[in-house]
Amino acid sequence: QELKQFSIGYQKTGLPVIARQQQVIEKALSDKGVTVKWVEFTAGPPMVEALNVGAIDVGWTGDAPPIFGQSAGANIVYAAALPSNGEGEAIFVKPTSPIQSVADLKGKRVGVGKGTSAHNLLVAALEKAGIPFDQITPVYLSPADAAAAFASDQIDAWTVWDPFFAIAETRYQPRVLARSSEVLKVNTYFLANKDFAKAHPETVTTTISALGEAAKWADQNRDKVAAALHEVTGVPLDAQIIAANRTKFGIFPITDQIIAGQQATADRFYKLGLIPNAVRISDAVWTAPGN
Amino acid sequence: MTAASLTAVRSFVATPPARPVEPIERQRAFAFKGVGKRFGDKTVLDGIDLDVPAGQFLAVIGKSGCGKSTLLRLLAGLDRPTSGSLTYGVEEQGHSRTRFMFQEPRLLPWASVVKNVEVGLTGIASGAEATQRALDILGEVGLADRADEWPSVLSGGQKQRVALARALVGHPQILALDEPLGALDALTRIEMQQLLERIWITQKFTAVLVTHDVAEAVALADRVVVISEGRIALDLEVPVERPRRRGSVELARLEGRILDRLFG
Amino acid sequence: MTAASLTAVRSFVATPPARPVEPIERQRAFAFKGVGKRFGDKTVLDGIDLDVPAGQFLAVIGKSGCGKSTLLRLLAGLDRPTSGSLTYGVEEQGHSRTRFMFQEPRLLPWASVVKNVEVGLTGIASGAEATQRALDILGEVGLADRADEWPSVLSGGQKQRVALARALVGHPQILALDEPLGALDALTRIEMQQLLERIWITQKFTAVLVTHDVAEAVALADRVVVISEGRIALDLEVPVERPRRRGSVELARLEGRILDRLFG
Amino acid sequence: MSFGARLRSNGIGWLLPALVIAGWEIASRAGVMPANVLPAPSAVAEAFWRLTLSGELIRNIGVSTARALAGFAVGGSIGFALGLANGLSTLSRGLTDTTLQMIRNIPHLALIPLVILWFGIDEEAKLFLVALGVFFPIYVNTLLGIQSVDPQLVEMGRVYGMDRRALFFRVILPGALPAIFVGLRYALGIMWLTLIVAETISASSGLGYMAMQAREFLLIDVVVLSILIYALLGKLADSLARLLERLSLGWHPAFQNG
Amino acid sequence: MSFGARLRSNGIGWLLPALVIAGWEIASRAGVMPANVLPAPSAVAEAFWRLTLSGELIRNIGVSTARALAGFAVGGSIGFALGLANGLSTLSRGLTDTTLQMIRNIPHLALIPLVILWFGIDEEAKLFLVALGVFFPIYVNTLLGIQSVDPQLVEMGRVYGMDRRALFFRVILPGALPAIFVGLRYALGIMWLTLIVAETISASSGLGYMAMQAREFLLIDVVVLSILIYALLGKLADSLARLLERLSLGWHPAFQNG
Ligand SMILES: Nc1ncnc2c1ncn2[C@@H]1O[C@H](COP(=O)(O)OP(=O)(O)OP(=O)(O)O)[C@@H](O)[C@H]1O
Ligand SMILES: Nc1ncnc2c1ncn2[C@@H]1O[C@H](COP(=O)(O)OP(=O)(O)OP(=O)(O)O)[C@@H](O)[C@H]1O
Ligand SMILES: [Mg+2]
Ligand SMILES: [Mg+2]
Repeated sequence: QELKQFSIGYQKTGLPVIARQQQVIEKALSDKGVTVKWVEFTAGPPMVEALNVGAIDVGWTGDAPPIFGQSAGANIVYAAALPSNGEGEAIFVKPTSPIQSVADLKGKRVGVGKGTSAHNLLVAALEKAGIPFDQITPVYLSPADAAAAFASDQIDAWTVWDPFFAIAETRYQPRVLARSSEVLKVNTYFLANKDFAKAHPETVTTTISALGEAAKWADQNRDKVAAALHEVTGVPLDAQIIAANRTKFGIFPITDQIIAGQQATADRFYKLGLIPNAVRISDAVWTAPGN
Repeated sequence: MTAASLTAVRSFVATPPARPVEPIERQRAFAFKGVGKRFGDKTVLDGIDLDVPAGQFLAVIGKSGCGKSTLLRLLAGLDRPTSGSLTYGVEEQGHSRTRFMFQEPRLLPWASVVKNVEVGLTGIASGAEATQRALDILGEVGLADRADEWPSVLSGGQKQRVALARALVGHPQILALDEPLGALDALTRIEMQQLLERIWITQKFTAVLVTHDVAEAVALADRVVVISEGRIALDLEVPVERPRRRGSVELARLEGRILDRLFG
Repeated sequence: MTAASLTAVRSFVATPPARPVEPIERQRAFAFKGVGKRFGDKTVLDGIDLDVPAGQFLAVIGKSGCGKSTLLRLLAGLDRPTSGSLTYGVEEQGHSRTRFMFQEPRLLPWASVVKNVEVGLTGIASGAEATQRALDILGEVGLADRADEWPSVLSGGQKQRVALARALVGHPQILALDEPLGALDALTRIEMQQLLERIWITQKFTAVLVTHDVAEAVALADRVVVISEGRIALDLEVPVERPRRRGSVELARLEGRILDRLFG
Repeated sequence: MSFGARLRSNGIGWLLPALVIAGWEIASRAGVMPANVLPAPSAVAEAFWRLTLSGELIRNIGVSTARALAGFAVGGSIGFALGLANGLSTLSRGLTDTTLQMIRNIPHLALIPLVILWFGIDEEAKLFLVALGVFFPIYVNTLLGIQSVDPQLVEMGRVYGMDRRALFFRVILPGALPAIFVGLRYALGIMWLTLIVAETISASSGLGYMAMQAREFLLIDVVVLSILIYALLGKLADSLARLLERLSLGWHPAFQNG
Repeated sequence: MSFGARLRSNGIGWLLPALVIAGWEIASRAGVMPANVLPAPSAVAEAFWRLTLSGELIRNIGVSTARALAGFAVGGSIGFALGLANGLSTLSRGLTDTTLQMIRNIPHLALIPLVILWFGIDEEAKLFLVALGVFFPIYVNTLLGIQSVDPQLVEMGRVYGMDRRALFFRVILPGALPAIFVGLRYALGIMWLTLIVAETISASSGLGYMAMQAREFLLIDVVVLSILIYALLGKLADSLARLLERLSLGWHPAFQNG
């Protein structure tokens, strides 16, 4: 059937925001008479929820949300991979905190968004430090609630991604215990509703290549990126400058190596009982027709 | 002279003219046949038989709590009898034109005095004509200057007069009045009695008046019924010509008979 | 013989005994001095002067809407006069024992009939004693068998009798009654008048009775006041010994004088 | 109304829900209604059975009910006390009513960020939100009830020498009771509503948590189940309030003749 | 009450809020109250000024108000119509009331996951939630109002030959109006409450979005500002309802003598 409106879910940082500001996808789809609608989310899990029911067609999340989604039988596919959050995602504490390392988190309350990529970071960092996950107290909070809880010392540490990490940096000069780039070799993902991807594969590929263009532009114009992010999301400029400068821009097809990495994450979640059943990542990987 | 032309003539006579007391052949207004009414296991009315011809002025008397209000409610179709049956005269099938002046004023608190009286003209007149007629009758009950006030600022007797005006302003076929003048002083009371009689003579409706004033009953009614212990204890014609003179020997004698029956 | 011992004797007398009518030197119960009352720009009372000695039975008469209820409300302290002043006798400083029977029954819908009567014993008796006294007086107003019902199922006259019982059951110093018998039939009315007189004679309170029945006023009161156009138009002693005989020439003459004044 | 007629008139009321559920089940089985949009009633029943067997459901209901009642007790009693005080004393009303009316206009769920700052993310925060949500319906209706007691009856009570205590217990409170019950029933509704939102703030037990978790794992049957349980609990609370109402308002015409 | 006395009695009401605000500002300046727990009133005022200048505040208020009114119009009119129908017709009540009372017990905010499934995440979802939230207070109070009209007056109207139309407009509606206004004012409160939560479902404009964003960015001054704006909007809606009430209930003793 004819596609009239194309809905893209995005968060307050990274490539899709640049693409929106540059209007690259709109331009690429304009000759087909498709209008583009941008829908903002504060975290990955609600975006997967919206993808599942087809409220949005495509979206970009961290590594964990699609695993939770797939375990729940969500109607989603991996369409492409993006670089990981890397420097832009961390576990951190207030500078006055006695906690000096990940090992000190034992018995402490750590704020984290359930089923987010930060959740994965926390799990992996603890594993690396040799602390069983059940020896800390995870406090599952949305970024908004966690921000308030961190401000009033209701949680001892906070694990979150940009721009929330960058905002916390500008506000508290926190002590960083671990960053994604130090702990994990993972990606973030461009997801699509399964039915949508089947019905409109060319729209998905067009979008991915448009994002690729935006990534090229962003890599070369980092000075303008922060301003663009600030303008679209309303996040304070100083925080977006920090976030923009440590973001890796790019979009690439999903390789077997990426699938293996993501599968390892899924297995870890299953072992810890974070998801109720094992999943096979390769089942949910979408390949563009003709490839 | 037919009844209709009689009415026409009468309406031009200022003071109440004489009225024939001989029971001419008239249609029936309504009839109670063995009507009983119980609330729970308390029997209030028990086998009431009452046949009332159209145009009659009937007064109902009885001790407090004997069931007078209940009788009127049955007549107006507001309650169902527990036994027996009621029949209405031909014109009265749907008894749409039965007007009821309740024992309480029942004025609409959200309508001005004149609007409350206009309620009595529902389906008869509306707009400016209704207002004019309501104002006219308010003048007759002595409340023309209170037309635009809320009912809540009226005195007890004033409220009762507004309710009376509302009952009289339409052209009822049966008018049931439950102690309409109970809260009025002697003078206002006599004025209202005269008003009631005048309008009854002009419009020739069937009137059923519950009252606790025996003098009032014999002064106004063609027939007086006394209720006692759920039954009709006395059913008395008042064969006195109109206009009647209050305090006349004839009326006093009838009053005595009724009082004897009530108190005996 | 002192007043106190007189009371003691009287309470053993079954039928109302004679009572001296000569104004013996008595304390004042209350006095109105130039009292006026306006609602908005409508003047209802205008310079009322009234000095009432303790123990007097005063009747207030007047046309509907003349301000009788308003006068009682001022006396009971429920409204403030717009001009003039009220003074009370020594015992009546806080006028805590002024009882008021309102023109409407004002029964508590959530209390049974007997509980409603017990309200009249607030601060006087409680518990089983209060219930017993309430039941006794309910018997006197003829409603002993309705003690446990909700007020909403009573007839109009029954409600009024419950309110009367409530007003009489305590020992008021001043008892103000606003048309207490308006909804009653002649027989019940006379019974209630006798009850009222008997209790008044036994308890020696000051009674202020608003009524629209002139015969009732002269039969019961020591003194009758007629209000007209906001002023006291007539202030008349009733120098007739008790027990009084209804329909006596003396009373009829007084009634005539008052009616003349009212209608003149 | 005869027994038969009553049965019939009640029967007609259950007709619509029964039809809806039957239609829903048929649509689900026929595949017209995909399970990831709305699971079949039988699937919901299955989820109910599964969670009951595991004990999870009972535990979560217990936790939520305890939270609800604690918050209700705190907010309701403060609201009732202040409503009484402000209904009875002009001074108290003058001092506090303007402030309370100003606060009343703040939707209490908008306070969540501040509540986290002040009370943290634990039980206190949930208790405070429920208490605040419950406070206003109770306060406003108690005040309203007291102010709308028939002034004629209050006047009567005064004239008959009732002291403040007697006036309160025999005239004012019974007269205010119908309005207080209206407030009570609103408050119970708000209580559950608040809890649903409050239990999404970092709870690890309770019905709200169960629903949230089911939402994350896209277990729509559990989502629907939790909604039904909320409805049931709400119904239960409401029925209790109605029973109390019926018992204490026996004199009221609306509660006579069933 | 003399003008002076009224001023004094109103003055006393504003005393408490004024003291609270003064104390708050002083505590903030003295550093007793850290800005990340509660910003000073002056900081909130500054945020107000900043957002007003940028036009953001006005735009968000506009968007939220439009949503609120649309939802209110839909839910309120359906609730009113059904309340009327069920108050006046026994058949209609028999058919639908049981169902509606069952739905009433579902806290509407618990439906959010299903609403997303059914209506998506766009305006329809928000509209539906607001409409559902508003529906019940209006429905219940309209029904209650009609059922509690003094039966003596209805009887009077019947006896005086009023047809259904006249009976409705002259007796039933005026008698039900006080209850309907109570429902209206509750509904307005629920309207804003629902909007706050609904606007956190992936909105990109509106006051709820502004508040959510400020929460995420730890802009507590904007959080407090948005709470105050909600309070102000709530107050405005409530005042409008009260004005309407005063205009149409002039006969009611509670609305006489100011
Ligand atoms: N609150 C009020 N506001 C305005 N006018 C009032 C108010 N109360 C009473 N009035 C008016 O004052 C006048 C006297 O009223 P009051 O109730 O004292 O009369 P009344 O002598 O008791 O009459 P009735 O015998 O009919 O009961 C009436 O015209 C009445 O309308
Ligand atoms: N709904 C009811 N439930 C129970 N008893 C009732 C009900 N209505 C009336 N009664 C009783 O029926 C009897 C007759 O009442 P009704 O109102 O007809 O008396 P009435 O003759 O009008 O008296 P009154 O002159 O005092 O108005 C009374 O004893 C009353 O208590
Ligand atoms: Mg009666
Ligand atoms: Mg009066």
